Amino acid sequence: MTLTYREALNQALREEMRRDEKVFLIGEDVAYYQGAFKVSKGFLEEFGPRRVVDTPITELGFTGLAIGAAMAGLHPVVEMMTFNFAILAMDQIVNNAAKIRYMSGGQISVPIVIRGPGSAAHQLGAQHSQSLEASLEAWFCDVPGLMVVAPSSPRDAKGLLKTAIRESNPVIFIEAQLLYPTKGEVDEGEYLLPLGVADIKRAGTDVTLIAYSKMLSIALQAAEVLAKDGIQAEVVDPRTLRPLDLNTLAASVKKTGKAVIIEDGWPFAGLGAQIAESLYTRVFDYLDGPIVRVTARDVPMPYARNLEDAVIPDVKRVVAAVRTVLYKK
Amino acid sequence: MTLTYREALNQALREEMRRDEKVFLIGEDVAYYQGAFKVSKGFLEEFGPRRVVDTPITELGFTGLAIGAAMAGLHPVVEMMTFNFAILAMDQIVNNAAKIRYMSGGQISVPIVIRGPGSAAHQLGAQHSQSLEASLEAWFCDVPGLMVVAPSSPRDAKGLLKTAIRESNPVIFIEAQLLYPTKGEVDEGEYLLPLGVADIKRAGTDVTLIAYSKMLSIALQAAEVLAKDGIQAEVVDPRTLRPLDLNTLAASVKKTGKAVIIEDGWPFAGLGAQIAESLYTRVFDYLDGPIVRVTARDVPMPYARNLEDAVIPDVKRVVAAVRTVLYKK
Amino acid sequence: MLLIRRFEERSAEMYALGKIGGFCHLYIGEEAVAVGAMDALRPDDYVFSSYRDHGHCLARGCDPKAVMAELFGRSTGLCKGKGGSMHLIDVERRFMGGYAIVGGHLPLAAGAAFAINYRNGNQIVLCFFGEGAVPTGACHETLNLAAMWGLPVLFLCENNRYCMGTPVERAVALYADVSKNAVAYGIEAGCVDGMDVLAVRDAVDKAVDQIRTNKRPFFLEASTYRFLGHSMADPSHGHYRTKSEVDEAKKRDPLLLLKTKLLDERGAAEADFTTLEQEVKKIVDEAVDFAETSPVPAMEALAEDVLT
Amino acid sequence: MLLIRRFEERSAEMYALGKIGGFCHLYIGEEAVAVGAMDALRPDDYVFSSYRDHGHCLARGCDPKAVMAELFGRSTGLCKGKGGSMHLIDVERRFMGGYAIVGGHLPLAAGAAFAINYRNGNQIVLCFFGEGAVPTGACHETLNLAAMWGLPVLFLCENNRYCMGTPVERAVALYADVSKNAVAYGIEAGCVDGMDVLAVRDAVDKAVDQIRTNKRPFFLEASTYRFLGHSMADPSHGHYRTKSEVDEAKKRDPLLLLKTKLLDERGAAEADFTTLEQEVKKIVDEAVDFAETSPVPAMEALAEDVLT
Ligand SMILES: Cc1ncc(C[n+]2csc(CCOP(=O)(O)OP(=O)(O)O)c2C)c(N)n1
Ligand SMILES: Cc1ncc(C[n+]2csc(CCOP(=O)(O)OP(=O)(O)O)c2C)c(N)n1
Ligand SMILES: [Mg+2]
Ligand SMILES: [Mg+2]
Repeated sequence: MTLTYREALNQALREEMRRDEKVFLIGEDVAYYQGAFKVSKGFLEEFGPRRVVDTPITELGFTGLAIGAAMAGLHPVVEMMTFNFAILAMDQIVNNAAKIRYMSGGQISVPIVIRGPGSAAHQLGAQHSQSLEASLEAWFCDVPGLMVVAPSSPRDAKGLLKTAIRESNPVIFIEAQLLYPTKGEVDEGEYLLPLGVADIKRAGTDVTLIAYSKMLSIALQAAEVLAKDGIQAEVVDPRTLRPLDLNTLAASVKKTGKAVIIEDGWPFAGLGAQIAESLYTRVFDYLDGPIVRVTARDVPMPYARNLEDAVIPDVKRVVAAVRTVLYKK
Repeated sequence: MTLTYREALNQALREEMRRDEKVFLIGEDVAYYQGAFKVSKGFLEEFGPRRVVDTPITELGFTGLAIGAAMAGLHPVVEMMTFNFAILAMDQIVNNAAKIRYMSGGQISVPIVIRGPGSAAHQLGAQHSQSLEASLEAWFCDVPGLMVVAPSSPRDAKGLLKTAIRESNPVIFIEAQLLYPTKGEVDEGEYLLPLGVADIKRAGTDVTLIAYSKMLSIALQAAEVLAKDGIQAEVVDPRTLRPLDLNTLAASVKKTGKAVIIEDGWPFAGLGAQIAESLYTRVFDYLDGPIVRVTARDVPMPYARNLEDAVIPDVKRVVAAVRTVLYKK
Repeated sequence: MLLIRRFEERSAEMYALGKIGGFCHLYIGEEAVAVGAMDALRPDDYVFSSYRDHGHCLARGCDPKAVMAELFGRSTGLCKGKGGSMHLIDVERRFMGGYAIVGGHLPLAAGAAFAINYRNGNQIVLCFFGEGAVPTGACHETLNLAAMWGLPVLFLCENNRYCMGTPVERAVALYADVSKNAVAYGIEAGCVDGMDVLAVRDAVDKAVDQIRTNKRPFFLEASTYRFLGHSMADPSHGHYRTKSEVDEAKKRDPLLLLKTKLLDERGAAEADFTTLEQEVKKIVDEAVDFAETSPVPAMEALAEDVLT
Repeated sequence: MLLIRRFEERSAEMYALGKIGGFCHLYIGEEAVAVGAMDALRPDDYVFSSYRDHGHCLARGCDPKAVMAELFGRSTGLCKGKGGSMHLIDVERRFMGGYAIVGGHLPLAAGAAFAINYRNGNQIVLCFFGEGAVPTGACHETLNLAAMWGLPVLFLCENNRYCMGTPVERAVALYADVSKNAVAYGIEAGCVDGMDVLAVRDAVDKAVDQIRTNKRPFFLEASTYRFLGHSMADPSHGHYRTKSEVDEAKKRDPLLLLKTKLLDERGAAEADFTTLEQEVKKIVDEAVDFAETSPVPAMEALAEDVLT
């Protein structure tokens, strides 16, 4: 079955809301407007305003409210209109959602999914674009008590979101704005995909490309370009960023001896630094040379299209990085 | 002259407020109460309530207000009662302080210092302790447009704070709660220390220990223990975390071939990952084996003293890490 | 009230001995609010509190042994020693916890109320907070949601006139009537003498009835005063308030007020109080003994309870 | 007003042609607020705005050429092409910028006002925001500070009845009188017909005078309506409002109201409007030409302006 990423998310959420009365959706414009990106299309009609809840612009307030509802036994799915705005809710997410279970000595769980589009769209400027969203990934990944998921395909989006909603821990589920309209094959019928398991999206022997979310397609395109030169890249998608499936990543790098990590966040203290550091620690002796990271440029996002294009990793930069690790020039 | 870390900060701030009428201090309980940790002792008396401003508990509001005042040409010093609470002001710091200069094409600068104690104290529990404060370092370091400073001694505290206040860019200045009462030598008279320059706190040849803020003293103590075994550790304090003085760090590691990074933040996606990754990239061929990180344990901070002690890096763990990199067992 | 008072006096001693660590915010002087308010609740109602939570926790009926053990950081503590003074949690009694970020628990309380409505329940949520939380964005975002969605929350503002060292006059614009902040959302509000436990009980009784019937939040301001410093690290007076102000306030000690009333109007005798003191002392002694003799958490506990 | 209207109509065309990218929030229907308000300001007063900032920027007298070039992302733009539609900034005119995080610029505006008082100046700060910003914590924390500290800010709430797809009734508890939110801080508040440019001018004039004299903030709600979708990505009607509602509102088009008044009461002639249209068309044509022929930013610009 071919679905868009958007439809896959819509199905996952719909199936889970049908399955479990405790699941509800809350966020800005999720009900009448059907979501800023139409992920909740048809939900108000099917589930009514009790379970599809529009909020005012109060990310701290409604995220905290959803956490409280989860503490009282419901299973909220919070939509961040975009993950940029989650920065206003960081206190609730980090100090409450992530820590309450520990602080209470295991008495209270916080089964909640916080989802919405992250990563850059086009020309939205410094306060609405990439840098921060992609960096929030790293920030969330830093926090024990959270799980962080970032699917790159419709199939993963559906299977992972369903699993996330069945988790009894807080899950940050980061979608990619530019992927919503993209299509892909999705399994027939109901299926779940496990959190914490990476996926080899393309097998190869010469170099390992590690990428997730929107950057995965850049990695796959780069792999095609490289294949024409006889270079077989293995493309690994961690899918879950915390906990990271280091075993799968390390096995690939052990095999190829070379790795390139692609991310669209800021370079300094981005998630790629941790992925690289983990790999160095695990497979240092198998590495032919340093791992190379391809990241966004170290600037706030500029508006002008030509500058913006230069900020975000593209196929050319990935191919160049691969050539660097291959020839160590 | 011997001063405590607290007195050094008090002097720096006082000298700068005397020097420049545009500098003022704002935060919770900074005036009448003289600061939760008494850093602004005597300020209300000397400078009056116009320049020493108590605020209600509204970190987002008063930090944003200070940023606005900086945009209009003043030079605010914002005190976070502790850096835990800065999580509520992240939107203002990241989306406004850090980005306005870029968004405006260079028209507006935001000369502001945001300072206060970070890193763990004792038994403050999950919402008031370490994990987050130390991790906020990594989060701030991620953001282009910010500078991040974390002094480890009275001398550095004074010299760096004075420089930070003369910067025309936003500076995050992270003090260490447990260092306030510690004493050290401070230069006579007025002096400035440059941002972006690391400091070799102890020379050595066998292994490089990288540590800052409160962890520096742990590193120095570990170096003493190691010296008894004939192992000469070089202890490097980055002092400024963004921009990081990679040259000094790399030169040391090039010389020793071995590195241990000590930080009291959470391990996954902490700043140490970036420091390690930068070093691997820069001096891969000089490294005898993987860099080892000593970090806080990957849990929210527990209250019980014995558990808390197990969370934060101590001398024993640092010494053990050094033995690992030395013998590669 | 007496239990809370004596329990905390002993906690202060234990703190001085280094048996209790970290921040420790005592509730001494404010006991009437917790005791009066809790009396109006059913066992299935929810309670949320701030870091100044010992009194609320005990008034809700949590075991003083487990509370003291938590303060000692022992494995038998209410939260296995992981929460500490500021994060007392007892789910069985629907005591949903103390929280240390000022204002941060108000959205949580609204969320529990949301869950009640979602399930068509008729419980209510009692949410304690200091007047220092009133200016926070978290408070206002919550009040707006609670008002719009008809959430059954009693917002109980314990106005002890100081946010740490900052008097309410320099924290809240309309400080003379903090409850004005609720009126802007169309939330019904009232004020009560927080030193008079019976007055608190009556006011809360009425408010809770109204909430259960109308499914609307209510904002109650209780005027109170803390007799000690902000936390154990803080002297009771000094830079921000005078000794005479504190002494003046102590004349209206809630325990004294109640005692006088019981003696004068309800026919109680001095002897009754002696007996009560003895009973309470026994409970507190046992709590300290229990804490003292309980083991510290095992090292394996460190990594437990992060995820399910 | 006509310039803003025609400028934005042309912007919409340019957006359709792909010359302008990103989000683009048009102000069509709301022009009277910006124009009426700006008239009351001095050149040394400060202005802050949200992402819907084209109208405010032009009304403040910023060069239409530089504004259009910014929308095109050219190096000659107001912010060298780095800010874009949502972040128009012109420091020379003390137009301190459009901001894209709802509510996020209110504290900045208060900060500029703080700086004015700090220096003993008598400028004021005009801060525009939508009614969607009213429930945000940022708004309330700011109102409280502004009230307590006597900050000279005019909080000008442009209530166009929708926060994207959410009607104000589902965003603000006391939606019928949004300015109630200010009264809770003791801030004087008023309401004005935002479609009537002369009424806006009068109301703002009065408010600004009062602010300068009393050194107190003021909260003014202007009732208005946006004729188009929330942004270029959004249809003008559909899921959240009906075509007939929009058509009804258009009968009170601020340009129409003013024109009628000028024709009926001030002796203007149709011909005057024809001339005006021509003049405005010329300005807009020139702006588009200028933008079109300006270079895109050089690659070196990418890393510039991050730090000083
Ligand atoms: C967001 C936040 N900022 C600052 C603090 C530090 N702090 C702890 S208690 C307190 C004062 C709170 O006063 P109030 O709400 O009146 O409660 P009280 O202590 O009087 O019970 C402050 C500033 C905090 N815990 N959280
Ligand atoms: C904090 C935050 N949350 C969400 C958004 C997304 N968003 C952009 S505009 C908008 C609606 C704002 O409505 P209003 O304040 O009334 O202004 P209007 O668009 O009507 O001018 C929303 C939800 C945002 N920009 N910032
Ligand atoms: Mg108080
Ligand atoms: Mg609106």
